Amino acid sequence: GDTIKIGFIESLTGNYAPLGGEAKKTVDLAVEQINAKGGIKGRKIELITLDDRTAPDQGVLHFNKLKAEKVTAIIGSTFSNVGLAVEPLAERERIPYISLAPADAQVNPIRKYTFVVPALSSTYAEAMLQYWQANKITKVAVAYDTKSAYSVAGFNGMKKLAPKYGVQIVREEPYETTASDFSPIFTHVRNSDAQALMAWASGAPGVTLAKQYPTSGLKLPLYMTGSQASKLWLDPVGPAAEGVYVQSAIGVVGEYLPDGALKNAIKEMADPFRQKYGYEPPQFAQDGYSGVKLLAAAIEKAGTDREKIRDALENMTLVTPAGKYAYSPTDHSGLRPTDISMNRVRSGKLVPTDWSRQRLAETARAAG
Amino acid sequence: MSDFLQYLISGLAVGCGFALLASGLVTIHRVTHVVNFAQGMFAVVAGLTAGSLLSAGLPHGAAEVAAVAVAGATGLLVGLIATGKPGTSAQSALIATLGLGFVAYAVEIMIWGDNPRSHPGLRGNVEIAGAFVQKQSFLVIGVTAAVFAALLAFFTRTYLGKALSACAANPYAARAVGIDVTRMGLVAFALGGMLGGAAGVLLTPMMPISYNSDVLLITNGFAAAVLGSLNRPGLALIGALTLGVAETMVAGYHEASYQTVVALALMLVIMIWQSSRRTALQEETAR
Amino acid sequence: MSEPEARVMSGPVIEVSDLVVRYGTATALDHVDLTVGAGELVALIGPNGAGKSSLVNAVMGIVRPASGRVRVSGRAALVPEGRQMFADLTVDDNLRLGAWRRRRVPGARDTSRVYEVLPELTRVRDQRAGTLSGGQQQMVAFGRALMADPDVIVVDELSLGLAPRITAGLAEHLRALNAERGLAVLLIEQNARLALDLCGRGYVLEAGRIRAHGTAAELAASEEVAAAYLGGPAGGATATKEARP
Amino acid sequence: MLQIDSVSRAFGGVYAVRDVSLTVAEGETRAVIGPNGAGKSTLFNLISGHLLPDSGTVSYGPAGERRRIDRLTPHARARLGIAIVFQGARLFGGMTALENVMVGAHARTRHGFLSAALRLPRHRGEEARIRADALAALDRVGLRDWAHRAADVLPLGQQRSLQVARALCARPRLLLLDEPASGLRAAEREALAQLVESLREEGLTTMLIEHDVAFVARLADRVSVLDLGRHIAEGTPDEIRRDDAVLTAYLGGTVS
Amino acid sequence: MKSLSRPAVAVAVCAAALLAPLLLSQTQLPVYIVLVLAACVVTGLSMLMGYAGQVSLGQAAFFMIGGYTAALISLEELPTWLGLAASPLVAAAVAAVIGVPLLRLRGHQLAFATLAIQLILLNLVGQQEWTGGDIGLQGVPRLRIAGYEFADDRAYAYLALAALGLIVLITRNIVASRPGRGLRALATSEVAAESSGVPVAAYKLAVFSLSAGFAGLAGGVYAFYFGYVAPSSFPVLLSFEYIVMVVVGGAGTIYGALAGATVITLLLQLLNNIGTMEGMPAAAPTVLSYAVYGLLLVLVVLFMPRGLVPTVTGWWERRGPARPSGDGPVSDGAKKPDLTPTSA
Ligand SMILES: Nc1ncnc2c1ncn2[C@@H]1O[C@H](COP(=O)(O)OP(=O)(O)OP(=O)(O)O)[C@@H](O)[C@H]1O
Ligand SMILES: Nc1ncnc2c1ncn2[C@@H]1O[C@H](COP(=O)(O)OP(=O)(O)OP(=O)(O)O)[C@@H](O)[C@H]1O
Ligand SMILES: CC(C)C[C@H](N)C(=O)O
Ligand SMILES: [Mg+2]
Ligand SMILES: [Mg+2]
Repeated sequence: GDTIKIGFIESLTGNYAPLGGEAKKTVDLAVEQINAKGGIKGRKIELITLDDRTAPDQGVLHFNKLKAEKVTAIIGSTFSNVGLAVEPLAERERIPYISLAPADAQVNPIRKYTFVVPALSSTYAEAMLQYWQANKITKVAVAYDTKSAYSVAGFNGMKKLAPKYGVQIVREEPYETTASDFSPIFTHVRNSDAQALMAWASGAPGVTLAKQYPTSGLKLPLYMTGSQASKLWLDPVGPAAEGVYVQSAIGVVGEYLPDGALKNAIKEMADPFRQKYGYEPPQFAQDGYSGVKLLAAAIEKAGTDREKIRDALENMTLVTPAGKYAYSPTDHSGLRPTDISMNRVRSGKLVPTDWSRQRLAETARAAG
Repeated sequence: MSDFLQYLISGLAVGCGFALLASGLVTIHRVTHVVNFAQGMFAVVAGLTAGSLLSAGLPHGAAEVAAVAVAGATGLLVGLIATGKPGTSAQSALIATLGLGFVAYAVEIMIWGDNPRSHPGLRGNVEIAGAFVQKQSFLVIGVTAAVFAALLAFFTRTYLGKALSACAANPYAARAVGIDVTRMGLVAFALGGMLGGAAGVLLTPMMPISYNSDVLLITNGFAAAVLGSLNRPGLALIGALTLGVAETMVAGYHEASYQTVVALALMLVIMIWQSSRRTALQEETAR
Repeated sequence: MSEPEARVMSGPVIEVSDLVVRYGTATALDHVDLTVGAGELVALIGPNGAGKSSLVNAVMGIVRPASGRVRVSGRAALVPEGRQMFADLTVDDNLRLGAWRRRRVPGARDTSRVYEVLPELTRVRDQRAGTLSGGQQQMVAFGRALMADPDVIVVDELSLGLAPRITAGLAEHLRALNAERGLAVLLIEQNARLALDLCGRGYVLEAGRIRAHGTAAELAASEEVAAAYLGGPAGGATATKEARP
Repeated sequence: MLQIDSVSRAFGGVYAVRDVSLTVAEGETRAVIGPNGAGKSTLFNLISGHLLPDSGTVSYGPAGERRRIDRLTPHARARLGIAIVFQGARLFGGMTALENVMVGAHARTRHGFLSAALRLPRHRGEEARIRADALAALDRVGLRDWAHRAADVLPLGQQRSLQVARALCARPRLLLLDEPASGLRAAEREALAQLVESLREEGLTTMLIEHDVAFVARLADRVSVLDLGRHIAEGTPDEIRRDDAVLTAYLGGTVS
Repeated sequence: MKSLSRPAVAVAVCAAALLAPLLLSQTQLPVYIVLVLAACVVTGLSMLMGYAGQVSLGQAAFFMIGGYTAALISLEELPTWLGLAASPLVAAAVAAVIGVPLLRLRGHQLAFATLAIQLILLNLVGQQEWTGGDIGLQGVPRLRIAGYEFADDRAYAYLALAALGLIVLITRNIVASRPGRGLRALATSEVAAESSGVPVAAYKLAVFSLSAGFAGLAGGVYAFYFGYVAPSSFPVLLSFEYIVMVVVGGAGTIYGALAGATVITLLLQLLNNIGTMEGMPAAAPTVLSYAVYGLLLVLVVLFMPRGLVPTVTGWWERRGPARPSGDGPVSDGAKKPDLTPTSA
């Protein structure tokens, strides 16, 4: 029969290629699984993948192409800037856009056709603050990459929410993506009364900072976010990662969850992924898979009419490896701080803290 | 005071990293007039190779040396392709090295994938008067000092070094006195490859390297080397240390997010000041 | 420079036969034959653009001939047209590099002999060659060729930019080297009279072809040559009149 | 026309030109001679503006409108009518001989980027005139047939003459010739001599550096002698030939 | 530049360019617009590099300035045409200001300086609130001139073509004129150019600003077409790409600039498409596109060192009978008469 055309714009070359590549693997996996089961209502998905080369204008070019191809919906890049460039056009053309990028600006203010899959930066921030509150950490130093939309949004979210959780940011340390030496930042932290150092980073500086941290002489715990929850970070950092606190999507620590719908959803993706690629699916993999699942569910419900798909998404609740989504007219992001795990690195693995283990168990139970 | 010392030492270490990258650029340019855009690639190749050899069980030292040798061979290959064809201008060769850098991306991704990698170097740190310095930094500083002492002595004191410099200064005259200009160019490329390799092997333990790290590496190396017009090792070293120290001082006393802005602006000011003391006449006869 | 030694060589040091040089489709040399015997002084004269420099470059292996044969036996050194300094190196280093072909010979890089021949250079020996005056550069170019301790020296313009006293001195020096150790010379010189005075034999090159050759006396006697290359009221033969044998 | 007052210029502590004063009258042909490295070319560069003096002044202009020019840029001096033929070949590579000469007209023409971009008719008319002038200048130095050849691969002699043509195309009032005859064969040399003579008849002020004493004797009204940066003698060619200091410093005790 | 005066070629190129937007499909049109905008930047850069001999490794910075100017003005609710008009002016003005100190540098130092300027600008723009920081400016309204709204791709294609036409015309007029000659002269010898009366510093500044203005104009069109500007849209690699286009096409010729922009844009697009085709292995986009792009670059530069256009015209001319022409360093624009010197 005829197919359902879905566009997929992703950063497959350029700076975000390592992230985008992981996302592509699971998007492909999800599509394969759906098609193997006979597609959606008997119609197979035809995925049109385009590489935005980690450049917003390429994203726009590809959007125009996909528009001409009359795709039903678009799954969008892990690179936030591509999302931000394409989303206004998607609005104008009324094409549902499922974004794999986490920047808050995409859904704040709400755009009718844009839905975000990963937890927002500010959601990560809030989850972090909740952990600190529970563990009596009240004074922190926060470093963030001024050139990453993810980091900036996360930092801003954190700054706004910190008072609510009784946390004081005693040092703000902006740095650049290209930074190669963090010792000045460590020195500032040493001279402050912070109880913890937290770093918003994605990609290379996240690794560099973590590698240099043990040689700084600082004895404070180091906290990092979901961007580090993969072997992309764990491998190159090596032994220096031991003991670092790293947040992650719930799916990354699926094995620690009680049985149930959520765990099953995770296994459904993680097992074939592990089999095919020989390693644990990283953070970014969860998002691609979940994105396809969300879209497929909406199409299942609404058919291929773009307007109806959008409406379906807006009222969607769905359990995916990234957690249980609950989109609504006022919330196009769908995930909550409780879908995020706070882990610690032990013997090269991400292990949820006890606090998180309890919380996640609740989350899992709530998912059914 | 201990803060200042901290920033200074860190800055010098960072600067030495830039200097190592610059050393290969200078070596190749001084002999061939080619700005080698594949220079960052040598560092990447060596850094990744060293990591693979280490995980294959080779001991420290042997792995690093082998990786540097591989980078040297890569340099030779790049030189052969970019300058081997008679009549290739320096500008054409420059674009050729740029192209080879892209080809190398493909090869590197096939061998090592596209994820950043890093291998262990010297662990731990040293505390000097309240300043914490990675041990690996000392290795970088030491090697840089040795490399630049050797380069300076080689180019300004030895006969071979002068013959190499003569090749770029005036290839026609070099040929007229019997110097095999093409071969000397290849020697320079091999040497440049090894210097790039040394940079890669030493820096990878401190920061992750992936196939496209070369852009950042070459930018920093270029920034440092250009102070001496890509010809003068001494000025390149000064440029590199200026950059490094400026960056950490800005990060230390102001904000790290402005460190490149200030460091680059400082380099521009120095260069423009330098140039205001030379007239067009002097520059043209100096060629 | 090592002790001058008299060399015994037989046969031509430079042998050019049927040489054709092209730039693109333009022919600069059209079937040219020329020989320089061991210990011989040969002049090459001709108007601007005749192809003299092209011939010299082909002999030195710098320009690749389109056809024909070039054979050079022994060590050849070139005083190139336009001085061709290593601009960033000092005068002394420029001179030392002249000995590149003999780099393994002990003492070959000793420049003191050049300063004896060209004492004017002593004052600037540590100056960068690119900043020298025109004439000073010409001296360095000459000295650099001497450093090769050649069997044959090819001079593309001897007197260019040189004060008359220096030109005379260099001509004298070439003659002396020729007498002492059989140095062969192929000389291009704007001042044809000087060239023919110094050399025993000469070639006239015009528009890429050898138009005439013979002993210097024969050429000087030829009316055509005399009119085109030796005459002219302003044609300067200033420094050499008394140097004529 | 030109007045130089105790001008000095040193390079790294060594004087290339030291306390030189001289005056060149309008319409005069002045030769400058001296041993290699005496500072002749440096003196020309101080006049043309490529070097600035450490001390001293340079003034230029016909009587009555003479002004100091020693701080002006070279192109400003070119606009005032000073043209120079450099010692080495300084040609514009990648351009034809004709185009090289046309650049020479820059000093006396005006149209800039805007009128060029808009292709104003005035501008096109000027272009045609420049072209005609350049061809005439090439003709004068005997290079008419080389007009469309690439300048940088001309034989040395033609490169020298081309520079002269470029200078002529500027219609200068003061022409500085730094060894214009070097590299020229007898016939070309003669042609050049005749050219300089005819320029003198046209009233052009010329300064001439040349090592060929016969050439100098034929063309120069007066001769200045430099040695080790100092102006050691000045006079008519005949006076100079008899000057002892000149003989020892330059001609090496031999007179032609 | 003789090739320019060949009207037949010029007419054909113009006709093809004008017809293309009508013939191309919806999926191809965006690529065409990008291509034309690249050609705008590259024409200016080619003039800067090929004529005046000055290298800019940061040309994308002026593209960016143009883009931000248009976006900021339009987002301030000012008329959009004002944004478009201001974009080349602001870019040129910025170039004129920074050019004063920068253009004292030569060769590699100038290349570095322009690169540094771009890095600095990228950094600053990425940190200011009024530029939208790293996220950039979204929702740039569509361009309106005298009541006409440029709404679809075809309209933007013609807008871009109009910009390119203007740029080509200006460039052509300048290079074939007195200032153009001055530029070519100072490229080989600033000393000789100065003494011929060429105000070297002013000319360098003028051509630098002009090429920046061209890039700025392209940036303005870009902002309206894409509706979004952010620092990450103008990476340093984009500047390198422009240089590659100049060199591959042949520096110092207008056709070269057009050809370079066309070939490289299409090649990248093609590789991009092939790499993501179904059934390609996961590493295909990177491995394939880098390998082919790199190899082609090397081959072109080694075997056509003067660039596509000069090489091809060279072949073309040599094909013709009895028209000898050198391939050595013979000047581009020269007619080549017979080579026997008459002075002999
Ligand atoms: N690289 C080149 N490319 C093209 N043509 C060239 C090149 N070099 C020389 N020619 C041409 O070859 C011919 C011979 O030039 P050459 O320099 O050998 O003459 P020459 O006899 O040395 O002249 P001069 O006495 O002026 O030095 C000339 O027509 C010149 O234009
Ligand atoms: N940039 C410079 N740096 C150092 N020394 C210089 C520089 N330019 C010139 N000199 C020195 O100044 C002196 C005068 O040079 P100049 O070129 O004026 O000599 P000249 O009289 O023209 O000689 P020639 O007849 O050989 O051309 C020389 O000793 C030269 O080495
Ligand atoms: C968590 C990651 C998906 C965020 C990504 N590094 C970004 O900046 O867009
Ligand atoms: Mg010659
Ligand atoms: Mg001189």
